[in-house]
Amino acid sequence: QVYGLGKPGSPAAIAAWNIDVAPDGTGLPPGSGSVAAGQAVYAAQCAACHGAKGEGKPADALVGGLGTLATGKPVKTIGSFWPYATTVFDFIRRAMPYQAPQSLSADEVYAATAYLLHLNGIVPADAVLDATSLPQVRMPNRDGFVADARPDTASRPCLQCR
Amino acid sequence: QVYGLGKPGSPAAIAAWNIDVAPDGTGLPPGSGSVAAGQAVYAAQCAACHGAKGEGKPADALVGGLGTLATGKPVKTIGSFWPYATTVFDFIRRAMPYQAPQSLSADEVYAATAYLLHLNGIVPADAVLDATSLPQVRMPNRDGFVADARPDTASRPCLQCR
Amino acid sequence: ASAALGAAALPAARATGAEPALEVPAWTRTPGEPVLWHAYGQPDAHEAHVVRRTRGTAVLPGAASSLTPLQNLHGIITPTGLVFERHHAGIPQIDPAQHRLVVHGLVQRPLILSMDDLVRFPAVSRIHFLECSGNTGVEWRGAASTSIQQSHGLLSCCEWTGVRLSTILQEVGVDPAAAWVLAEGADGAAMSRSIPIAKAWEDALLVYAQNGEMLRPEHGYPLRLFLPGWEGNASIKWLRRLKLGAAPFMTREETSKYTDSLPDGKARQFTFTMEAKSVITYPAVDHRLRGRGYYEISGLAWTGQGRVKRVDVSTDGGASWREARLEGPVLDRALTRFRADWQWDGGPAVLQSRVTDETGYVQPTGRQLIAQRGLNSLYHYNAIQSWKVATDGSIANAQV
Amino acid sequence: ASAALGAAALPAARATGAEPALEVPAWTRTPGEPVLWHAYGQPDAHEAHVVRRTRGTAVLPGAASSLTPLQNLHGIITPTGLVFERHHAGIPQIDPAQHRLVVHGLVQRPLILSMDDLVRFPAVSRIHFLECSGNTGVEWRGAASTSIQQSHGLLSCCEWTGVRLSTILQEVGVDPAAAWVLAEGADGAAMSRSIPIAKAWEDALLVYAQNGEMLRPEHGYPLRLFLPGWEGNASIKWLRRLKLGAAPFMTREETSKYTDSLPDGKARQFTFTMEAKSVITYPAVDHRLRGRGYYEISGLAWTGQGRVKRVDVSTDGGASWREARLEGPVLDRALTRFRADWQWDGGPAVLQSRVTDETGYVQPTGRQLIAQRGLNSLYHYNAIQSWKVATDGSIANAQV
Ligand code: HEC
Ligand code: HEC
Ligand SMILES: [Ca+2]
Ligand SMILES: [Ca+2]
Ligand SMILES: [Ca+2]
Ligand SMILES: [Ca+2]
Ligand SMILES: [Ca+2]
Ligand SMILES: [Ca+2]
Ligand SMILES: [Co+2]
Ligand SMILES: [Co+2]
Repeated sequence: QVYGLGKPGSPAAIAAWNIDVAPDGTGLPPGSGSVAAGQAVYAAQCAACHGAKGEGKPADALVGGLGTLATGKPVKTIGSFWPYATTVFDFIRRAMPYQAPQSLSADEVYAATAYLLHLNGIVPADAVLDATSLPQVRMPNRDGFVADARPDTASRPCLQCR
Repeated sequence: QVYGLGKPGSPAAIAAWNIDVAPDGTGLPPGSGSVAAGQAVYAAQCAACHGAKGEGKPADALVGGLGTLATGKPVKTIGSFWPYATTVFDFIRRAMPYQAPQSLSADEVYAATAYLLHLNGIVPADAVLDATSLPQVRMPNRDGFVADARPDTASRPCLQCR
Repeated sequence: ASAALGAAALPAARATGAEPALEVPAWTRTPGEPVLWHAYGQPDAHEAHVVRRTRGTAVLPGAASSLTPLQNLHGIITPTGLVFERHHAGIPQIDPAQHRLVVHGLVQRPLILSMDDLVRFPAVSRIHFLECSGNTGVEWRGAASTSIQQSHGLLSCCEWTGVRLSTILQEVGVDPAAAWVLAEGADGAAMSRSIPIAKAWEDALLVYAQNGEMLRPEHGYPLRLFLPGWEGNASIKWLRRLKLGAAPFMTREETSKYTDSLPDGKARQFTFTMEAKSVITYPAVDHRLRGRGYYEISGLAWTGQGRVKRVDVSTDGGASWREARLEGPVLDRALTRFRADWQWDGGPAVLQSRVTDETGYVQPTGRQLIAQRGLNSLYHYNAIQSWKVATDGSIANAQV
Repeated sequence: ASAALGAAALPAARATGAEPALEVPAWTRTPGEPVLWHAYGQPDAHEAHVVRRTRGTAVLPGAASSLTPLQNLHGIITPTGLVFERHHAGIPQIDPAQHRLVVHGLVQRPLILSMDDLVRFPAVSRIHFLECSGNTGVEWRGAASTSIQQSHGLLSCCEWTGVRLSTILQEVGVDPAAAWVLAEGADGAAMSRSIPIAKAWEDALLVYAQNGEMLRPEHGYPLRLFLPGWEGNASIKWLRRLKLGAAPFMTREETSKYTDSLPDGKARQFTFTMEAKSVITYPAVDHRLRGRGYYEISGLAWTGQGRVKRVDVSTDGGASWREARLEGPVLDRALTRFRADWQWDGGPAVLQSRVTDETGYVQPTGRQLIAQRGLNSLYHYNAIQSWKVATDGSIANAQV
């Protein structure tokens, strides 16, 4: 049954809210940003919460942790843990900087993403990211995720007690 | 099953709370009060809310209404409606005067009760009420109450509609 | 007659004229309020109209009632802050550490119980409605209310937790001569009612919690009696004493007050049961329809006799009826939410609901009630309610 | 082994030394507060300790959580003012008249719905628990919490009212290629999760009311997604957008954040279901027993897989078990209150509860969880909880 409520959601009408970016790059906007430009964005907008070099404090560390995931103290950052570079762009665009979400231009988000990927040793110092290059970045932990395997505990109530 | 919780409720321990009065007079305290004494109590403690002669405003009328119960505008007061004089004592003792409940002495409650019954033409001007005489007062509407006769509507859903 | 309510799927034409382009609102562009903004949460400021209200003003506002805004509520649980009030001498502010329950009279072991004692006994939780016997009484003499809050708002439904009264009766040991229980409050009215002992054994509860938390002051903190399916005034709040006796105590509340006058001048006494009743809460007199098309009729049904069995709705003033959907779980003496589809064609309509409970009792019309009880009963008016929809979408209270 | 819990009826000796003579307290000698003292009611001042609390202090208190005081609650309904919070960018204050829900992507008729539109669709009401996947996560590495509010307080249960997501999917017409739904909030985090479309069709709700009234700001006012039985973060609050796609959108919340690390360095992703869990809420670490004698053990059990089937309790640290009473109604993916009798002999005791759900799943021990998942999972810790009673009546959190 169709109730006939609501109004048509034309692409133009919803454009400002349609901000998600998929791993294949769908949703990435025009524009681009370099590591160098990102360094400036990061210093101005991000360093206060994530540390001068992304080391964290007060908010999450964004750099480091490679090789720690299988240890007793995994350090999970963009570099060590995130499977898709597109997610970095998506998250910064929707949620950062924390005190002014959705305030950065597309160029600034590309740039901040490039800088953070560079700090993590994933893209070179001269990298420039855009809608074509960003989805092609292969993240170290790309294959680090597995499906839910639960139930994984097989308890049976004590038969004596029943 | 008994859980063994709480403390014994000896008559002495609960006396101050054991204030109910039954139609047979059980629970009436020692003491007494005359219509004349009641007039003074009433004027000082009650008239402000129930009217100089019990005619009501702002609070309930306490006098009058005899013969109105079977009319379109029943006036229900102590005189016309209440089945037991003991209830008058009980209610005044537990709840009146409104701004200072349980503040009257037993003598004052007997007296106020006597005065209100007198205003309603139920006891004479020289009446004195106490634990013996009060339960013997027969109220005009003593037999005015019947049992719950519900369900008294016999609706059946429209058979056509089922 | 078979009704056509909603049977024809005639959707309203979807609004044409596209929505203006969405902008990112201010509340997305900045972080919001911190966690524990309110350590104990409050409704949003836009819901400030959803509050209890009185009917007129009382000279002595301690001896008065306030009503639940049914027009704004959903589901069956009433949020405790909106549960109606009825006091006879205001809301006492009781220190729970000093509060006591005395159980005495025709018992073997009279007891004084503290709140610490009471919460130690085995507990039960039950979802039940609570309704004042005066609810909808203003409608006896004709359509009077311009809000469902005013006509039906002495009604709420909560999860109640406490001790079975039967557990306490076993603790004190009941004398075989005991037939009635006097329940008395610690408020300024020392509000008191006599309860048949069968009810005390069957399902009466001594309640200390409501919707998960301790009772609120206006609902009897720290302890109240709760009598499932019975008129609210008998569920004595601020409960301080239970006395077992051989006969009813004939308090003012069960002689002068909560009795139902008949045309012959007699009055029915001890009319405890709340008979089956239902009302459409949307669309109701408080609402206005915005144009023809689909509406879901939604309402509440309940019965003091057990479970709701079915609800029928009519949109033509009772000429035809159609069975509504009952939202589960349908619980014993709890509100039951019903729903029915309706395509409003833009013409005049009269919306009604009629409940049948599991005893086979069918909600009566006002005419049937008046034929049996006349116009002086004050209490227990449980008639079918009519809401009259005009072509401009406005809705009036009506008796048809 | 058959347990002797409560089997021997050994009542505590009733306190001797009569209660001092009762006096008529001040609150009975004067009228109380007027009706509408609070038009929207508040808890009694003596219950001011019953509030939500945080775990430590957050540097940015908009990206934090607060916890429900389970140690003070009764029954299964959580009063909305005490329902736990979890925000990623604080609580937005949304104008409901301006709020919109966009539904688009792989659909035939992309739509923009206002709140006025949404409340017009047929509604349903359901009582369901809501639990954060991080609930009890602090206990992975040993007994850490000194309050059940801290260990288990990311848990609540309410009556939710709203529109079935399936109703809206029919309204927009779903492209057969659609397999996932992105849900996005209007908060400063534009919080977003991908949901398999099967869940959207099966039982997902677009909720606007909670425990009878409109949602509170901190719970998503005016609209949230609600996914029965699934981890709370996926039930996106302040819902502004649903986009249908062929693959998961791989947001930060389902990659960086709400994934469960294993010892080999891999992480489980899309671990939505909240497996069966139970906990004794009284007596718990927050309480102290006042002397030997009867106590009713009371707790909560729940499962994201359906209904609770049975709960067993132990007072000897799991050496022997005994079936608890389940308070009805036992509802699908709702909290279920269980109760069991216990005579405390004054000796040391270790209290535990263990739930079995209708799929046959049995709540595991912490050891079983760690054997499967190691110590880095953070989320989904649903182990049996132990409370260790000392001879002085004090109670400690313990892992045995
Ligand atoms: C005022 C403090 C603040 C500033 C400034 C800030 N952030 Fe953040 N950031 C946070 C907080 C708090 C979180 C965690 C939010 C949550 O709980 O969801 C976060 C999370 C993140 C994450 C996700 C980390 C993870 O491991 O999941 C990324 C990436 C990020 N920020 C990048 C940035 C960038 C890029 C900027 C600047 C453009 C920035 N942040 C500016 C506070 C800040
Ligand atoms: C400050 C106002 C006030 C004063 C003073 C007061 N009353 Fe009342 N009275 C009330 C109110 C209000 C009620 C109704 C209470 C309720 O709703 O239960 C009432 C009810 C009554 C009733 C029951 C009426 C009925 O029809 O059910 C009686 C009898 C009564 N009062 C007697 C007295 C007496 C005797 C005194 C003085 C000793 C007194 N009152 C002083 C306000 C007052
Ligand atoms: Ca991290
Ligand atoms: Ca009267
Ligand atoms: Ca509304
Ligand atoms: Ca129950
Ligand atoms: Ca307590
Ligand atoms: Ca339901
Ligand atoms: Co009645
Ligand atoms: Co998970």
